[in-house]
Amino acid sequence: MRRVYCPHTEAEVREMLRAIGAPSVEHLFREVPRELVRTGAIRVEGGLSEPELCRRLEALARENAAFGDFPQFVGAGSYPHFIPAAVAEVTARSEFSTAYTPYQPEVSQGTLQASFEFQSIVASLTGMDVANASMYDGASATAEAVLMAHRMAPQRPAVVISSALHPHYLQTVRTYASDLPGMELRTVPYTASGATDLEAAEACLEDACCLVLGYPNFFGVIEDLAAAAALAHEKGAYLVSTTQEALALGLLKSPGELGADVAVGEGQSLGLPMSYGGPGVGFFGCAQKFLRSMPGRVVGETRDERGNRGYVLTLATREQHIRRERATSNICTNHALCALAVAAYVSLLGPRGLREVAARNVRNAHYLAKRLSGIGRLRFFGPFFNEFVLERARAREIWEGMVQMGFMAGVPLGQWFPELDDCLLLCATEVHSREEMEKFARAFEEAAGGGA
Amino acid sequence: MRRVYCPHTEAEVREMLRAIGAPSVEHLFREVPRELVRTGAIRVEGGLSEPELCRRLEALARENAAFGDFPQFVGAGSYPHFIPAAVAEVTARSEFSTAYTPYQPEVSQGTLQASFEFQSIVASLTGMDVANASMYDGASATAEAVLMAHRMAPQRPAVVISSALHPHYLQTVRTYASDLPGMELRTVPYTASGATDLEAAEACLEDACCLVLGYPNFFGVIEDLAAAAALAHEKGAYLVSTTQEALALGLLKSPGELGADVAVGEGQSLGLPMSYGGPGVGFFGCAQKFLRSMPGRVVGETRDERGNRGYVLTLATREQHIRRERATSNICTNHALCALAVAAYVSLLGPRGLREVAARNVRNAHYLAKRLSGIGRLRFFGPFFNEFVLERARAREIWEGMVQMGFMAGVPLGQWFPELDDCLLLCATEVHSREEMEKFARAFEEAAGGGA
Amino acid sequence: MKGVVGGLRGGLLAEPLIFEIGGSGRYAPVVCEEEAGGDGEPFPLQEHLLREGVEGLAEVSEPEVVRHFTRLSELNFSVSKNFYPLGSCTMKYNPVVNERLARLRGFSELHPFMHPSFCQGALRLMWELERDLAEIGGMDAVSLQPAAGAHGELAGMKIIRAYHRERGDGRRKVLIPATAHGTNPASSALCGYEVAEIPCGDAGIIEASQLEGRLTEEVAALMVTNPNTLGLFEREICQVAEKIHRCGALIYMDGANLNALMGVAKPGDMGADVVHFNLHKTFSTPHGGGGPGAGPVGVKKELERYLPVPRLIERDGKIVWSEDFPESIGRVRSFYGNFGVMVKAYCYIRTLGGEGLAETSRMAVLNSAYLRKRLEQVLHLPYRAPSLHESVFDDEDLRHLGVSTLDIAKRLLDYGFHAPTIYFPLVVRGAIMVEPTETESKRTLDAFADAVAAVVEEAKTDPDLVKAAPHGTVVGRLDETRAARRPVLRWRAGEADRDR
Amino acid sequence: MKGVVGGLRGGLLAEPLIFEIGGSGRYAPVVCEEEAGGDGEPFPLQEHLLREGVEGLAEVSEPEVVRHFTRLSELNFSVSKNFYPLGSCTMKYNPVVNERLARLRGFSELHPFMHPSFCQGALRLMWELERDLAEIGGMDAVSLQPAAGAHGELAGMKIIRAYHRERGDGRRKVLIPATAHGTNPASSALCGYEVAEIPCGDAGIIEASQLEGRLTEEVAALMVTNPNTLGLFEREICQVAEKIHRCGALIYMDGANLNALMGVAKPGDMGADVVHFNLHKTFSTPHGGGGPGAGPVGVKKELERYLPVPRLIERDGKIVWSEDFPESIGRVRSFYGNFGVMVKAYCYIRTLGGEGLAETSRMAVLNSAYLRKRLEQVLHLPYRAPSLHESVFDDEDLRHLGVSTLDIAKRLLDYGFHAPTIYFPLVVRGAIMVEPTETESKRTLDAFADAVAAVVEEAKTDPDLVKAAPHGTVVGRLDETRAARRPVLRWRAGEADRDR
Ligand SMILES: Cc1ncc(COP(=O)(O)O)c(C=O)c1O
Ligand SMILES: Cc1ncc(COP(=O)(O)O)c(C=O)c1O
Repeated sequence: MRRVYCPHTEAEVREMLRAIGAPSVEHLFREVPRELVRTGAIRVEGGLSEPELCRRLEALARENAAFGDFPQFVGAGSYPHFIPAAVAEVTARSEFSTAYTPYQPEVSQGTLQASFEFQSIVASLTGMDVANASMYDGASATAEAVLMAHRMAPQRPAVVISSALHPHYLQTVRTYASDLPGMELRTVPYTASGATDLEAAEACLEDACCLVLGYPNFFGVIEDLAAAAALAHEKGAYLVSTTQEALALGLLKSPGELGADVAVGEGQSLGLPMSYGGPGVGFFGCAQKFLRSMPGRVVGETRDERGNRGYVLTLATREQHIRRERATSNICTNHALCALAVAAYVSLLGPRGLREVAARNVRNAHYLAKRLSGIGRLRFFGPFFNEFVLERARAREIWEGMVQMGFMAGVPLGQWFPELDDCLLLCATEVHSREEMEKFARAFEEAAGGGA
Repeated sequence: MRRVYCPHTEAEVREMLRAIGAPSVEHLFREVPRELVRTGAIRVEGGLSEPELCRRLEALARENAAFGDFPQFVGAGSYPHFIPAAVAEVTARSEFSTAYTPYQPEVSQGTLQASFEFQSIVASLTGMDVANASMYDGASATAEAVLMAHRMAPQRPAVVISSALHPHYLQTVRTYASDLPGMELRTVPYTASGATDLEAAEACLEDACCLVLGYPNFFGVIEDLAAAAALAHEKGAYLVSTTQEALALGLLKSPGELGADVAVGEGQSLGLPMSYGGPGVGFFGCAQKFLRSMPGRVVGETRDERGNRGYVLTLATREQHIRRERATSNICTNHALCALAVAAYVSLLGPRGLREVAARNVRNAHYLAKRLSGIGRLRFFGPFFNEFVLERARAREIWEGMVQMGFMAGVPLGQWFPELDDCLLLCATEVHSREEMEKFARAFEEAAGGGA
Repeated sequence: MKGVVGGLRGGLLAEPLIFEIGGSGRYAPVVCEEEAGGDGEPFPLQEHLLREGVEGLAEVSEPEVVRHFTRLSELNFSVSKNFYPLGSCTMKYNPVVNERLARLRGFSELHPFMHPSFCQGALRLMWELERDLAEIGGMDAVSLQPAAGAHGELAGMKIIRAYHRERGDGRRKVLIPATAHGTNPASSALCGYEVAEIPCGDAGIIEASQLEGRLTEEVAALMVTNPNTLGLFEREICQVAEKIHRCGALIYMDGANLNALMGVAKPGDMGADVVHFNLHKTFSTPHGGGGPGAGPVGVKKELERYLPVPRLIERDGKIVWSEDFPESIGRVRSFYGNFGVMVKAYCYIRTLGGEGLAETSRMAVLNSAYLRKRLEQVLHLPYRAPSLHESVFDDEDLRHLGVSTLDIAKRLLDYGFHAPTIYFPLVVRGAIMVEPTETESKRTLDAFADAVAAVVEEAKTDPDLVKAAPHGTVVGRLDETRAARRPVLRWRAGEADRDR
Repeated sequence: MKGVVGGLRGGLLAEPLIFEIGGSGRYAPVVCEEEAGGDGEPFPLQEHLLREGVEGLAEVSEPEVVRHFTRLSELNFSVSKNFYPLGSCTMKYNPVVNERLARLRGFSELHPFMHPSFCQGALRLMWELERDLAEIGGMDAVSLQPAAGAHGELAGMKIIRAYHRERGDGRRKVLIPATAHGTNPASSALCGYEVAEIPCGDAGIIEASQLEGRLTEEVAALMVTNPNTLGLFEREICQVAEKIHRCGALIYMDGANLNALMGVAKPGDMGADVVHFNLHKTFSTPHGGGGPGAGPVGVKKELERYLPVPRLIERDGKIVWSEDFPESIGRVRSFYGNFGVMVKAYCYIRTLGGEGLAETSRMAVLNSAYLRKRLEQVLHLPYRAPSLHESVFDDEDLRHLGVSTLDIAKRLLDYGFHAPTIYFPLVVRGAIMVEPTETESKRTLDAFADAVAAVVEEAKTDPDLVKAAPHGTVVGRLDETRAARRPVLRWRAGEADRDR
């Protein structure tokens, strides 16, 4: 028997059995009923050697069109950004990647301090008082924010949520909220600007614990958070802001500055590859008042007996380990290594670099929008970050045609918004050169077969 | 001024100048004559940002046919072998890669112990008593071996060297030896077996300090080292064995066992990528009697004041740091990180794995030789490891034709051996599947336009 | 003699926060191409939308960033460095080739909305992984969407809820044994369930007899972990399952401990209707200091239609996503799950194969049995039934010395080992939960057992040494009460260097 | 209080040798494809050619190998972890992106005998790098072949020898200042030259007047390092060069210290006929714990024909190799040099450009001047002329305390810093040679200066503490005499665990 990742030789196995006093390895499983063992064998393909495995996986990888091999102008919650090599250098350190959750702080200061740095970065970017050590992704972070608002204001069971939110986020909130007693989800439409209809929101905020907006929203549009906050607060609800493109926070006013009570989102843009949609990293910031109602792990600063500064997991009484069914969330394993990547990326760029990249995103997206506006028309007039919605008859067909020509022309919106069936959501970031945008625009023209 | 890898801000530069008491940075260069400064500016292309740099280098890399994209059956001193991912995992650790030569042993036990392990591995593989911590490559290691033999027997100024040695090795020995008083290089021919003509060697060993053979030699042929050793020793010369394909030592009798006094070679096959010919790693093993005449760094075991085992650079009195012009060699920086890769590779495979891979090389090369022997003929009848010489009229043309068809059919030997102008040196290793060899053979048939 | 205890010496230095390192005005690296769109034109967004700049971020150079995090990494213990017998966490070797393969551009630089024709490689990998996990768990269908174990539990309990709801059944209770991991009750609560705890009897397992009187029409499910967190195989699981099913309830099986049973016995065969897998435990993907992981959820045929959307289906010889499952519980997150983690688990399965996975479980149990044998000579073992992949000791024999589980754990750090899981499961007072995994050698197990014996000896001869441990770490025992009482959860400019 | 000194605490454990870890019979990983050629047929080689098996290799599993070397890595100091002011070694930051790019398959998996049409990318990179280095050094042609600095010296001195030989000139002497690195005389000797040392005068540099009487017809060359190893610019280099040239000799310039002068002054303009570059110093390629490096050699026009073969030439719009240089000194190694290292140096140059390289040297000199200013307050500075990229102190002020340079160096390790280069250059008794490089921040320089000051203070108040240092490292001061007297250079089975 060739053992791949287990070091034992047959002689050692025998020696260990002798020490245990067991006649065989099978004997160790004597508590398992025979009838279960009879059908226990697994039939899966395996036994590949390392070179065979590499061949297999390389072949599978080649069947996928990696960014760069296939010009793409798609965002919609997962963004192509340039990641400095130093980020992977840091996250590939096996001291970080092969550690468990830092349950023994004295030998986990690396992870703990990096998490504390991540929390500080999230708090700074969102303009919030505090942040946790990460969530799974932007969608589940949004759902957890809604649950928290609900916990904080149980007497207000409704949740008012923008329909211009990323559809996956909205669907996730729906799933999380679906079994909570009395919780009712109300979606509000968007206007011709592409922003959430705040008037419509006002009408349904009466008994709501929170109003949830995307910032920027799914259409790339920069919502008027200040107005939304004023409205929500007037009605006694919290404002939850969720950001699917975290890079925007390097340039736009922070949700906190605009009055949001909770600011969550997806951090993939800040140093993580798209990786077919995961792992990214959810972030969760909020005002001080939510401190003991927050979901997820938090790292806090403290001292050792000699007065040295150190970091520990703290406020554990909120968590399932201790509180079990009364915990603020069920989350246990989070996305710590991804949070580390964010901390490294943001530190490499600094406030100036972040602003510079974010501004470049704005410029490129607007350049592309302008370039395409002869072929289609901008569906919304609101200010946008690095995504915009282009309307053009037969959008879905054009999109298919573009794929055949070797371009991803954004994502067709009809699948989620029947009323936007002729619309594509397009994105340009700093990785798109002007030349590539030109090429893309020409191909688009061709695929569309002429003017708008 | 944007500084890329220097952290200073303008304010810091000013602050430091103030502390120094210098009016400007230029002032610090006041000892440099003005006329030099006038022409000091450098005109080289630069200022690429990281993404631009990546694009540039990726484009350059794409212009090269990497192994795997372009079927290749070439060895000739640089071999395609499968390298387990664990090797790079280890050598990429920045503690290893960004350290200097271990001058402070107390904080360099990582490098030192790994070097000690490498030395032990080299000694085991070559069957020698001792080994040094690495040389630049197989060619310079061979040259250093010749110089050492010369030092040990200065009264015997001639060096007898096989013409079936890797031409680069031979040329390097020639360069190294060219200015040494009285040293005379005598090459001996090879026979129809592809092995060195030992009778011819005998004739010129009279006043020679050493006889140098390849094991296996450049043609892949396994020399009769035992006979050569007997011969050399009878004449009072040392036998130097040099191995360009170190994997062979996992299967073949060791040079030491066969009577060699010095066994050197190239370790690239044991865990290093081909990297267009470098860096590989030279290895240098020898009998105990050469201990204090060896070139290069050696690591030795010792103790600290509390009796703990530790490792240090030792026998430094041989070296240029101390002995300056009387040093045994001028080498200072060697190939320590490559030696680490060898230590990791050999440890991963172990003696069984090495033997298994080496045997697979033998099988594949013989399979290919047999397969091609209908089209060309084997030029030599001696036993071979993973390379062999195929003779076929218009070999060079066929080779060019194969390149156009997308195959590297070994390397044409005419460039070094006019008498072998119709010969190709072909190689197959464990990375070549039977299917690939079949494909290659069919293409070869086509390029050759039929039978031999 | 602090710092030279237990063989530990060393060169670790505390590291300042990244915010305390830089200087304001450091130049950031440029990550943009030279040519931009619309350069020269006025900036497209109005001033009032823009912030002044982000306060409180570090301004540091690349060399400083790399050094900072490299130094931080040194302050971490990791399974790449030494034995990490953290019970319930399955800290096995993480194959490095799998890391490399997950980074292949065709995987890592793949957009989740890529046209299905151009990501068949990724889709096939997921398709095969779904089927392999189903086979391993004895289930009929799998969703790879959940991001971690607890997330799998959420999806699974939602499925159970959807199942009952569809039958008009308003069952409100979930039975959970006291040995269960905290995520089990928390996930149930998140699905609106009430939790009814089954206390832990002398045998440490659920006895079929314990269900008497508990199996009302209110019971929606039993959540069970097998082997449970005491490392004990739930011997009566088949009888228990039968009773549960007979009352119309379902079985949720927490698969976190599957490393004990692969190729030996399948959850599906034990009666589990829903099970989740921890790819970051059993399937060797690294834990990352707390994720990302992946917690796929598997179900039996009759529950398949409730699985999260989107799901993979075959259409015209291609694998594509479909949302067309009207009874689905919906999504539990964006996109399709932690794909990067799935690649590694896929590699692991393809490397080991069915027989290799079975051998994995056999060796994991052998290692645990061997280590238990050695440790029970020095530690008290509250449940003496044969255990599988882990075993749980406690501090009963040490309490009279004033030495607690926490002290033993901290002192083990000085010996260069990570501590076992402590104070879990809750049913054991002062629990010390040891899981060695199959990738550790006998030599390592012996060294660890020797260290535990030495610490126990110290507890007897020099208890204060143990109670003040650790001594050889970069910081000493940290004040957790202080952290919780006056929470400092972020750095703020101005408060910098408060007390350094 | 050993182990808790100087702020150091830690968790380092000694690691056994890899040979002491495994068990005989461990399974090796399979690195072959399944299908082989000629399987089933008898093995093609005769038994008598084959060895029994290699004795003395480790038999370990993959997890054990990875853990072993990961643990060993922890025992290393590296510039990725902290300040490494090793004089003459230019321990600057090694950009990580360059490492990644050098690993691109098109570079790393490229066979050196690849047909030139299919490796134009590699050839162009080398072609451009040759030209860039020539421009930086003020030379006319460059060969990238030498593997390190000393190897470049060998090639360069061979070139000088070939030059004289071609003119029938049997000159046998090379002048080398006493400050020179040991490789200079060693390389000269290897070329059959006699070395005549120029003693070091009070100014620390070669004074033109010192050449009087030394410039005979026997002199083939002067080997000079500029700035020299005292960090001093050879102020009289132009006059010296003129004299040397007038007597028919050539100037070899050791470019190891080029980090002080890029974009400021070119060796070629100073009269150098031959110069070598250390890519692993000035051009940021990492040193690997002792290589691989690269030591390209540059020459003036009239020496170009002696450069090592093969050389790159342009033919039909393609770059190809040519051996057709009959006056060449030949090869100094196999293939074309350490290509993998060249890729990184190329990246570095393309990132910085001419102005960036100049700023690099300016900042390197600024850092050195600042650190010198701070250190001269506590250490004795024997040569007080303005120094450039490094400065050399000594232990004169400490000797009366019984504390030596070695003690200071060892004690600095306890403070978490690497020691400076010590006892070199030989002209300074007890030399302490400090080179900070441009990639270090003022904050780091200050911390180092503070540490040196603290150590000097300790030397006065508690000299025994310093003399017994280091205290916080995995091993204490090692017995080098013992190592040299009874050399143990390899592990042998049976001797295992001799004394552990
Ligand atoms: C038994 C058990 N169940 C569930 C979980 C939760 O898994 P995760 O941390 O992946 O959410 C864990 C892990 O801590 C566990 O040990
Ligand atoms: C001044 C000087 N010359 C030459 C060398 C030799 O360079 P290398 O070690 O690359 O052979 C060195 C490096 O140690 C040096 O500092």
